[in-house]
This record gives sequence, C-alpha cells and structure tokens, in this order.
Amino acid sequence: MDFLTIIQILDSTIRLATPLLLACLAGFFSERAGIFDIGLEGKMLIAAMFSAAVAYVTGSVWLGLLAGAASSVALAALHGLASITFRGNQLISGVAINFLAAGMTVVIAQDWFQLGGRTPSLFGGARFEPIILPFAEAVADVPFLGPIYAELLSGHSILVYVTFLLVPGTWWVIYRTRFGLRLRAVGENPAAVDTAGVSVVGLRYAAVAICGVLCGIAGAYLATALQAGFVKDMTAGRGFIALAALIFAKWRPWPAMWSCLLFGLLQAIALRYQNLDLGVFTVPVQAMDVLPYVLTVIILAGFVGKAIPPRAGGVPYVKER
Amino acid sequence: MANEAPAIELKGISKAFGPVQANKDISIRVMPGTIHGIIGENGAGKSTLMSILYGFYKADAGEIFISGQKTTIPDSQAAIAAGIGMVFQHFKLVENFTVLENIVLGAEDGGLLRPSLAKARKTLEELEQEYDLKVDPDAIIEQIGVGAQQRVEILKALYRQANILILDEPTGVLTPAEADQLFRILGRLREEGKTIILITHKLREIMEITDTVSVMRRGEMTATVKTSETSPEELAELMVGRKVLLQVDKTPAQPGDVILDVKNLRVVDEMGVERLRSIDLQVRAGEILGIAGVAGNGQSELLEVLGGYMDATGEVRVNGTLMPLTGAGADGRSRRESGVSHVPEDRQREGLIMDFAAWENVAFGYHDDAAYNRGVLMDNSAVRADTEAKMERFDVRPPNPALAAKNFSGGNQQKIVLAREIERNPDLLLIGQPTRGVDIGAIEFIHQQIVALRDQGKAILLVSVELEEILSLSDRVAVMFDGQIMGERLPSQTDEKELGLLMAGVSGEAA
Amino acid sequence: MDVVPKWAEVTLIPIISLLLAAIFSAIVIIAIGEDPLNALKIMVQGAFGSTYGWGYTLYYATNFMFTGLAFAVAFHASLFNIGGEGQALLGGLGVALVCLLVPWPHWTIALLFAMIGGAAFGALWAAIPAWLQAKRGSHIVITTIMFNFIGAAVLNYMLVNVLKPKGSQDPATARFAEAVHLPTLHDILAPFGIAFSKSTPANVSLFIALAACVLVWLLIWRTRLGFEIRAFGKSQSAARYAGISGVRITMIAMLISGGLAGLMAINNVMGEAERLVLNPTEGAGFLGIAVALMGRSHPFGVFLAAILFGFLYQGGAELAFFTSIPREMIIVIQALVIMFTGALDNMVRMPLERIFLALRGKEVR
Amino acid sequence: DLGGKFDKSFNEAAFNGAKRWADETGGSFREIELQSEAQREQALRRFAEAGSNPVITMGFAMADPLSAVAADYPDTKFVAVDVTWLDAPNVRQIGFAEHEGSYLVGMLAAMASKSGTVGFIGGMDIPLIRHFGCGYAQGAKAVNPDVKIVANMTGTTPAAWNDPVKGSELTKAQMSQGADVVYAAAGGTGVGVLQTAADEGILSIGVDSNQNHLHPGKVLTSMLKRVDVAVYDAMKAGENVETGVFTLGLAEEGVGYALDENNAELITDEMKAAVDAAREKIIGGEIEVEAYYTNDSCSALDF
Ligand SMILES: Nc1ncnc2c1ncn2[C@@H]1O[C@H](COP(=O)(O)OP(=O)(O)OP(=O)(O)O)[C@@H](O)[C@H]1O
Ligand SMILES: Nc1ncnc2c1ncn2[C@@H]1O[C@H](COP(=O)(O)OP(=O)(O)OP(=O)(O)O)[C@@H](O)[C@H]1O
Ligand SMILES: [Mg+2]
Ligand SMILES: [Mg+2]
Repeated sequence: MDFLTIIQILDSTIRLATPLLLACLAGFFSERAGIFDIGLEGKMLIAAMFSAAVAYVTGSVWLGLLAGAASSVALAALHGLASITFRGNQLISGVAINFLAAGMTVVIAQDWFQLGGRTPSLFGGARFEPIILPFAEAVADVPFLGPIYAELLSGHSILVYVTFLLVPGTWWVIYRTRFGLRLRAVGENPAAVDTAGVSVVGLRYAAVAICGVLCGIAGAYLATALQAGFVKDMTAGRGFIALAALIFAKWRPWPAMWSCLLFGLLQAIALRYQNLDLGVFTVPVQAMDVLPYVLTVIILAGFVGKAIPPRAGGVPYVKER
Repeated sequence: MANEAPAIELKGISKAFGPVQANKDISIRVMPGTIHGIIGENGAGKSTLMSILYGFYKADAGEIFISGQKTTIPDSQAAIAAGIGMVFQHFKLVENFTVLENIVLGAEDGGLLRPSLAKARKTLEELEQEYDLKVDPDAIIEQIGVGAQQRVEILKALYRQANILILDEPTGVLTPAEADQLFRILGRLREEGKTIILITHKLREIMEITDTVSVMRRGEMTATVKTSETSPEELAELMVGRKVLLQVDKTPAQPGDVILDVKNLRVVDEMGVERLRSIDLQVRAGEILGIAGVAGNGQSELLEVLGGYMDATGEVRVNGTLMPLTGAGADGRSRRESGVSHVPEDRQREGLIMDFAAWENVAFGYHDDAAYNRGVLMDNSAVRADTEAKMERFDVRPPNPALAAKNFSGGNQQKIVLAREIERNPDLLLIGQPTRGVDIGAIEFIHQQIVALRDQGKAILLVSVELEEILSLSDRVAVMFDGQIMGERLPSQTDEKELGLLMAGVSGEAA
Repeated sequence: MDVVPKWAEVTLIPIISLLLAAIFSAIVIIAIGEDPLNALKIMVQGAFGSTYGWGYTLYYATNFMFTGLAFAVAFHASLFNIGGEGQALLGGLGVALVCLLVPWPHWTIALLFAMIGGAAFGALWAAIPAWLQAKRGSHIVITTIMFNFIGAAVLNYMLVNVLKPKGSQDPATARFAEAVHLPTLHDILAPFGIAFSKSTPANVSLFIALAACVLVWLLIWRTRLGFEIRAFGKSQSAARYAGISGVRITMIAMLISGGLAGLMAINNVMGEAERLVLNPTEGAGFLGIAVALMGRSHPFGVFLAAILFGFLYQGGAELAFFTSIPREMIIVIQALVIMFTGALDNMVRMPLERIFLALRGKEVR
Repeated sequence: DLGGKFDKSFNEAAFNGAKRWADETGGSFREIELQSEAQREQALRRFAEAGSNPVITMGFAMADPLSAVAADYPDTKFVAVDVTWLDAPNVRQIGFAEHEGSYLVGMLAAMASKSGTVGFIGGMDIPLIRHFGCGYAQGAKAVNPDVKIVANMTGTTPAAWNDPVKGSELTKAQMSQGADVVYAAAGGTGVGVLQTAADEGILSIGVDSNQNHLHPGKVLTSMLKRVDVAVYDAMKAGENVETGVFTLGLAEEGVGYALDENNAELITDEMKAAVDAAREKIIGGEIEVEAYYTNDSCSALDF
C-alpha cells in the first residue's frame, strides 16, 4: 500500500484511539486507587448525551464539554458512594451504571428533543473544529515529512492534542507527585495509607472524580468533535475496549497509550480493508470486522502474559467488621 | 518521677466489635522513658487497645491523656501529631514500594516527591547512625526480609518524630539475633527518653527488657506489675488463669527406621537463583529433626518441596518409596496419600482459607476422604461432627465449627490446622513455625501435641525461627544457611550461641 | 460475627432495597410526566396478573437463570466470565445445528441432543479463554470480552452466508421441524387441568433451568469438585498447598460456566423462536452477570434475581404497550434495581445493624 | 423493527405516515417499539386482541412471527411492510423494490462523481442491505461502466446500526479510496456518514425517508422508500384493507429519489433527465434491475 494510504490509516487510528485513550486513563486513575470500574462505557455515554444537548442549546461546545464532564462525574460519584462509602460490590455498581446511562440518555434526550433519543445536529460553535497546526499547508508538499505533519499530526480537534498530552501528564502526576504516591499506595494497601494518617476515602473519591472527568471528555469528544450530535448507544462498546487496553497495559500510562493506539490501528485497518481479496478467496467482512479482537487475544496470549492488578483493587476497605 | 505526668494514660477505654466486647473499661498509665509490656492470650484485646491509642479504631468510651493533656485521637493523623508511632502486628507497608517511599508516605513535605524523598534519605542516614537501624532505602519491600520490614516500620515512626512507640508482637517473626538487635534499638530509644509499649507473647522478652508489664484477659486489664517484682511463672498464671509449664518435658527419643530420606535436593527459582543447594537429610521414626535458620535461607522451600508443591531435582524417599518432585504426583494431595502431613509456615495464606468456616477448613485437603463423603456428595454433617470432636480435643476457642477461620485468634487458627494434620496420624509430619504469634497457653498445648506424636513413633520435621523452640523440642538440630545445611548438632551438646554462628553462615568447623 | 440475623439478611434487606429502587424509578417517571403508580400497576398486572403474563415472565427468567448460573459457577473460582453473551450465542448455533441437521423423531430426543449441542458449543467458546488464562495467564476478562465480539461475527457469518435459506431476506435459519418444537407451559399444564395461556413462549426449558439451579447448588456446596472450586476461588495459595490444581479448576469451572450459558439456547432458540435469528441472546448474557452478583452467586439467589428481571422485562413490555413511557425507561428501572439491591445493599444493612445491636445490646459478652 | 422510532429513516417514515393519517382523519393509532425478539409475537397478539385493525408491522423480521399469529386472528387484518413471501389470507404484504430506487440514486451518484469512484456504506451485514447495495452498483455502472464502487458494512452486531463514529471513519476511508459520493443505508450510523461527508465536502445520499434537509446542499439526494405512503394507505383503508402481496416499485411510486430545494442545485437538468428516462425504462421493463435475493448474489458488486 502506498505511503499516503498509510498516513490516512494512521490518521484514522488517532481519531479512533483518542476516546479509547481517554477512557483508558480514566480507568487508570480509578483502578490504581483500588476502585474497579466497568462503568466507563456508561460514563462516556451520558457525557456524550449531555455535551451534545447542552452544546446544542447554548451553542457553545465548551459549555457542552463542561456539562458532559459534570454528568459523568455525577455517575462517578454514584459509583464512589456505592463502592467507597457503602463498600458495595464495585462490579455490580459498574454494571448498574452502564444500564443507567444507556436508559437515561435516551429517556432524557427524548424528553427534551422528541427525536427518539437523538440530539439535533450541531453546527459551528457547538462543535469542536479541527485545528490546523501552523504552516500545515506550507509544508504539506515537503516529501515524506510534509504529509506526516500536515495530514497526520495536523487537523485534529483540540481534544485529541489534549488527550495525548494527558499521557505524560498522568505519568508525572502518578510517579512524581505526593498525590500520585498516595494514590498508588491506596490501590495497593489502603491500611498503610490509613495508618500513615491519610484519608483513604478522600483519596479514592478524588481518583473516582478524575475518572469521571476523563470519561466526560471522552464522551464529549465522541458527540461534539468526531460527530455532530448524540445517537443512542453511540459509545458502541468502546468503554470495554478501553478496559481491555488498560489491563493490556498492566495499569501503566505509557503502555496504556500504546495499547489504545494499537486497538485504534487494528480498527482502522479493519475498516480500510474489508473483504480482503487474497486471490484464492476473499476474507469475509465478518473476519475483518473481528480482526482487532482476534489479534488482541493472540497478542495477549503470546506476548503480554500475566497482568497483576493493583493489590487492593476491587475490595472495599474495611477495618472493623 | 512520682510527680511527673505519665506519657500515656488511658481511662476506662471500652470497645466492641459488633457483639464482641474487645476492650472493657481499661485503664493504664505509662511513665515517660520506660518500656511497658502488655501480655495476654490471643484475642485478649491487646491489638485493639493499641489500635485505639493509635486512632486506627475509635473507642466506644474512655479518655486518653498524652503527657498529662487530655487528647482525642479520632484518626491516625491525630495520633501521629500527638507523637505516637505504632508498629502493627501485620505490617502496614506497601509491598511494591521502596523503603524510602513507604517512609515518606503520608509525611511528605510539599506536593512534589523528589524533595521529600531527598530529605527523607538524609534523615534516614542520621537515624541509621543514631540507632543502627540498617535498611537499604531503595530496596523494594517485598524483596527484603521481615526483619528489615519491621525496621522500616520503626523508621516510619521515628521519621514522624514519635516519642511514644507501640510495637505489636514485634518479635513474632524475628530470629533471636534480629530480636536481640531490636531490643538494643529499643534500649537506645528508652535512653533517648522515648516511651515504648511492647505487646508480646514471649515472657522472656518481657523479663528481659520491660520496666512494667500489664496483663490482659478477655478484654480486661487483670494486672499491672513492676517487671522486677514478678516472675514468668506468675505472669503466665495471671494471663491464662492456671499454672503453665514453660519448659517442654520429654523423654529421650527412641529413633526407629528411616522415614524421610532426602538426597541431593536442589531448587532453582524462576529467576535462576539456587534456593536449595544439594540438601541431604534423614528423619527417623520417633524423632524430631529441628531445622533452625534465619528466615529466608531455604527452609520454606524445603517444606514446600517435601509438601509436594514446589518443583525440585534430587531424591526424596518416604518409607523407602520415591516421591515425584515434578509433574504428576508432585502435589500436596499425593503426598498426603503417602503419609505426609504438613502444617505450613503461613497459616493465613496456606494452612487455612480465612473465609471458610472452621469445619470446611478441617476438611480442607482431606475432602476426598471416604469418611467425609457419601457417594458423589460430601457428608457435611459428618465433617461438622468430626470438627466438633477435634475442636474439643484441641480446645479451640470458641468451639464453633460454623465460625469463619478469620474470626479465630492466631493461636486458635493454628490449633485448627494442627488438629487437621496431626489427627491423620501421618508417618511424617512437616511443621513450620508452629507457634508464631500464638500465646503461651496455646504454645504449651501445641508443643505437648508435637511431642506426643513423636512418642507414637512418628517422624517429625520441625522448621522454626525460634531457637528456644527448636532446642526444647528437637532431638537433632540442623541449621540452614543460604540453601545449605551448615551442620547438625544435638540439642544437649550445643547452645544458642553456636547455632547462632551457624545460622550466620559461619561453617560448622569454625564454630 | 454477623450482626443482622439471617432471616433479616434474606428478607428485610432485599425488600427495602427494592423499595428504594422503586421510589427512585417513580421519581424519574414523574419527571417525564407519567404516573408511577399506574405504571407499577401495569407492570405487576402484566407480569403476574395472568398466566399470559407469567408465561413471558418465566420465559425471560429462564434465560437469566442459565446465564446467571453460568456466571456464578465461574465466579466461585474467582473467574470473572464476561463471555456469557458470546457463549450463549454459540450455544444457539449448536442448538440450531442439532435441530436442523437431524430429522428428529420426537422432541424429547431432540431436546436431549440440543442440550448437548448447546452446552458443547458454549463450553467450547469458554474453553479457549479458560485455557489462555490457565496456561498463559491472559486476563480472562479481556479474552471473554473479545470472544463476545468474535462470537457475534461467527454467528452473523453463519446466518448470512451459510444457514440462511436461499432467497430469504431474513438473516435467520429456516424454522425447525414440527417434531422438535418444545411443549409450552400450556401443553404441559393442560393435563393437570391448569389452563395456561396458549400463546406464551415459556416452555419445558424452565424446568431444565430449575433443575440446573438445584444441580449447581449441589455441585458448589455438596461435591468435592465444588469444594475445590470454592477453595481455589478463595485462596489460590492455600489451594496450591492442598494440591488442588489451578489449571484443572480453571478449565472445569469455565467449561461448566460456558456450558450453562450455552444451554440457554434451548429456551430462546429451540423453545421460543424455533429458529436461529441474529442476536438471539439480546444481552441476556450480560444481564446474567447482574443476576448472579445480585443473587450472591448462590443458585437460589440467582433464581430469585432471574424472576425479578423476568418481571422487569415482561412488566416493562406491558408498560410500553399501554403508556407512552419510552422503552428505555425499563432499562433505567433495571439499572436502579441492580444498583440498590446489588451495590448499595450496605446502605440498608448498616442502619439495620445498628438497630439489631441496640435490640440485643444486653446479651453482649 | 428493533431499530426504534426516529431512526431518521425506516421506522420514522412509517410513524410519519401513521401520524399523517391520524391528523387528517382524527383517527387514533397505537404503536409499540419492540425491544426483544420474543415481543414480536407478543405485540401482534396484544394488538389483535385489543381489537386494533389493521395491525401494521415493520420489517422483514416480523414475517416469521406473523406466519405464526395471523392464522389465530382470521378477522384481523395485518399489514406487513418488507414482507412478501407469506401465504396468509388476512395479511397485506408490502415489499419495496429498493434495488430500483437504489439504481436511480446509483446513477445520480455516478453522474455527480468527479473521481469516478462512489461509495456505499451499509449498516449490519444482512441480505436486505446487500439488496440496496446491489441496485446502487448497477445504477452507477449503467452511467459509467468503469465506475469504481467501494462498499463497506459497518459491522456484524446490532451495534452497527448505531455507530456513527464508525460511519464517519468508513466515509473517510472511502474518500481516501477516491469516493466523492457516498450512499448510506445504515440507520443511525448513516447520521455519521452524512455528517462526515458534509464536513469533508463530498456528497452523500440518504435512505428510506428524505434526509436531504439534514445537510442542505450537501446531501445529493435520498433513496425514498415510501413506507409512510404504504402505512397511510393501509390505515386509510382500515378494516377492509386489501390483502395479498404488493410490491411497490418505481411504477407504484413506492420508491424513488428525493428532489427538493435542499438539493435542487446539485441535480442538474441532464442528470434529472437521464434518471427519469431510466425510471421510465425500468417501469417499461426495458431495464431489468437485478435483485440480490434472486440468487443471493450480485453481479455488479460482490460483498
Ligand atoms: N477488626 C475486627 N473486627 C471485629 N472484631 C475484632 C476485630 N479485631 C479484633 N476483634 C475482636 O476483638 C477481640 C480482641 O482482638 P485483639 O486483636 O485485640 O486481640 P489480641 O490480644 O491482639 O490477640 P493476639 O494476641 O492474637 O494478637 C478478638 O477476640 C476479636 O474477636
Ligand atoms: N476482621 C476481623 N473480624 C473478626 N475478628 C477479627 C478480625 N481481625 C482480627 N480478628 C480477631 O482479633 C484477634 C486478634 O487478631 P489479630 O489481628 O491480632 O491477629 P491474630 O488473630 O492474633 O493472628 P496472629 O496471632 O497470627 O497475629 C483474633 O481473635 C482475630 O480472630
Ligand atoms: Mg493482636
Ligand atoms: Mg496475634
């Protein structure tokens, strides 16, 4: 395949990887603090709905983003209430949140817009427009590097750049700051944090809140940057893929980025080459469609091996019974 | 000294966990610059009381005075602020953090880590000088020995400028050498004018180092005496409520034919490190072979290999039949079938399933036993009945088969494991750290059981880091160091000093 | 050391939790301008008011029992099998093949082999993730998620390119032969003089599901294998000490789990649709997770939770018929039920504990 | 159909037809959106028992349940849209010649395309969607024999109907393969296709109901499937609606292409002329548009 095609595939990789990466980092914060979260999907979904709805009503995508994040944080808080304050089962809570979002988004959107759970299409200021990096046009014709800069790196929405900056950001926060140290500690052994005179509950709520914000951005990206409005169930399982990517990355920020990019790439390839014609026979669309998932399993079995989750992950912190 | 305010004064402390009254109206006063011992049976309420003082649990009633001032301690933060530091029975360290990270955790200055760590490193060096508390600040906790881990806990407290230091069963996991070092450190701290509370099950330690000692029973403070004015026997009686034999009395062994025969046993772990290097040993019927050694010198591996769940090369014969050391047949079940019982070192991780009821734990490992099954189904009532009987005979408290293992005290947990393994009357009993964290009442009982089994003509391989225990129980003592057997001695013809040297790797000839 | 007595644990707490869920659902319904009491009446009427309602309620419940049990068994070995959906899909394929390829003389024999087929396919679909977990340590949560997607694609391919009758627009297999149609509750109860609605999908599979509940209970709590599964699930280090093979338990638990999920197909594919359509499971596999967790992985709990969700499904459908409440409202209600009964149960338990402690405050030692 | 009302195409069209009837005649109708397979039969019985007449069903998936139910309610009339192969006396079966409509928009696409490459994006990979694609391809080839047709399906799970993000990516992927007109037959996913096409400045073609207004001047046209008309007529006829099998093609105005102020300047007169000519020919039988179903394959396009 020619160079330009590669660029285009990578370009699409970045777009597909961005929401995954946001959700993945969201899960990263939550699970590093010992709170398992299979509710990423739901938080993304509700954020997508509210960001689109508010962006449409106010005509400002930023207000939309804000609303999306807020709604997602609200669900995160619910998850916190269940799993931190009331020491409930974190998995059930996650499942419930996914259901809740799937239902609520449509019920509310229908109640507001009577469009069967869709929001009206967004125009102009109600959407994130692509950003053309400086001199993108100028260098576009420079052989090799030109296209990479102009086609691949330039022309994404602000959220994409923010997301990829979040990776080093996350790394720095987790490994270079007091908050990060405590966050990791509370995910490994909350009793140690508690006896060190730091509030376990406080830390965990903070982590869950961050998770909510990031999921919120992810949802807003789907509905107001990639798309121009909310369509029911538009997250289409990306929350679960993000979770897979997180485990895949063994709960570390940089690997998280790479695994999300890998998932994005596999999807991009699958979308680009349906019905691969191998001369002898053509690979059916179904096969290409599941390629990402099959390869994930193979890679997982072949190269990644055991992934050890944070030790206190999933278990509520109880000192008295 | 009389007119001086006590460093710590507790008045009428009470605490209940649900239905369990862990502490009942407890009052003590501890003078500054002294070491105060607290003893009591498992479950007496020692840890709870200290946890309250440290703000880990909240008391239901009672007052706390720190050097005269009434202080409320809602959480550990307040305790730290009041200059209290605590070394918990089950360490509260982050396993995969470095020593340094564990020490600064919660005591960082500033939002950034680098400066905090740098500062901690400096302070650490000073503390090391001051109390010769040696630890590598960059070592990962799970890769250093328990002794070192405990020093980290102490450093944590000192780093937070604690004047009052609480240690809950600190020597439970230490070798005599390590224990002695700990006591030197405590001595220093006392000289510095710091106040220390020491919870232990070992009267020797109480007599050795404390100034005053309190005895707890069933959640109540039954007595507080000056150490100089009491004796181990008296304390033991105060604690258990009856006379206790502190020495094991046993007749000389009549060794029979060889039961366990080990030749050239080697273990290499996945990192390629040699854990066992060509071990040869024999245990005869009717004798106890004691394996002494500092924790982490291959004793655990030896037990796991003999127990059937660690791969190895070499020869292991039980009653003359060769035991497979890898692949099929190399598992606990097949070992049991060939007459080997195993009381593992770590009752909470291996010996028991903490969430299982006592009766399920009694069946655990022997659940295939015909007596426990009716056709395809398990006969739970039979298991329960058997459990009640065993609890009766081993005087497990509370004698309630339905109670989850985690709700028994360490001593009673250990009794359950012993009951399960001993009552099988095996040809060979492997037993590791039989009395770790167990109160003297229970220790006496457990030791009697072991000796009784020997007298029935069974072979017993005993691994313990308690030299005292090794010397009083064993008929022969082998010392392990760095995966090798450094030498073998007869208890009658050796002493803690010589064994100590062997344990330190100074070879037999030199010693 | 539980403070709350068993009877309260199994009655008071779930009931209060359900009440809370109902209250919050009512708030939402009011918010979209509908009458919650009327809604409740319609749901209860529709689900339990007639044998017709029961027929559907039990039909859905049957699905959830199978998938709930499937998840529960794996969960006892601390294996988080999210793959119930895919395993049930493949089970459907297995059942369909059995029913289509052989001209069965009588439904009984057909059912027997359909069960084998469904269970086998489901187990097969669970076997690969299980093996990868046991041997390669690949995280079973990921692999099972992936296998859900893959399973859906396999089914789609089979239907569109292989099993679809030529010329049909509907990506589904042909209808199964009359002979393999399973008797519905109507057919079964008629001999006993019980007039059960003729037009409901509930069928013999219900009894197989009930039997499965009992068998799983026996397996987990009364057999050596179950004992080993639970032991392994609670403490792998202890299991290793006792000589319980992790690989063996992982494989067996997952095979049983997948098999149960696959068995669901005898209800929805053989019993209801009587042909294999796209997406025959409709999320029952995922709901099974909630059902199992709510049922505390105990077969009886699973049974109750399955009935509860059967009620929500059927009651919800009736709601959609008779009001203009959007169908997604049902999902919201389900979510609230899962949340309150499954995750916020301590919100109810903690106050109760205080009450009970106060009551028996005297007899504390 | 499970797709849900307001999918901006198929089901919505039906709903609009019903509403139009209700508004005009003041009559009342009840509707239900199914959420599970088992409810198909359930719903039919419910309505039949509730005395609704006629009972109108949407989508091929209702065929099988209908075959089971219809007989039980002989004096209820059923109207089955997208079903043509049952033999039930009391069922009015309405099929649409989607391939004919698709043929026309295919022609328009080929004519509007400057690159000589046109795209087709289906939702879930099912025969019906292939049927659309097949007609489309034939139309395009008729205009420009060596036109390149890029065809994609969004996925293999029901999620494929509601994944606009994937729709967008597919559109971009097809653009990168030269496509400058994209025909979306993919329910909610199509929203993403039309959106991206509009953003990227290429043309798109809507489906089922007239979607031109979604992005005025950027949607070339829409393949109309006059479900609304069918529903409207059925309701108008009421109890005594005529049963039997009816295929609504171009002749019956059952399918067609949308021309309104939103796309007026996109469709040049000669394009219109050419298409209308073809339309006549198809009606007249001079052009035979191959249907995918006839032998589950398509000569003009392989999937
Ligand atoms: N976290 C807890 N939750 C509930 N009950 C507890 C808890 N900790 C202790 N208990 C109860 O309080 C009683 C006293 O426990 P505590 O740990 O203070 O005993 P202890 O003297 O430290 O025993 P040991 O010598 O074995 O350490 C125990 O019998 C136990 O039943
Ligand atoms: N969470 C708990 N719930 C109920 N009882 C507990 C709990 N934690 C500890 N206990 C009880 O408190 C008492 C002392 O427990 P502790 O934590 O001191 O460890 P332990 O039982 O003494 O074990 P070890 O002797 O090995 O240290 C025991 O009776 C133990 O069963
Ligand atoms: Mg204690
Ligand atoms: Mg203890």
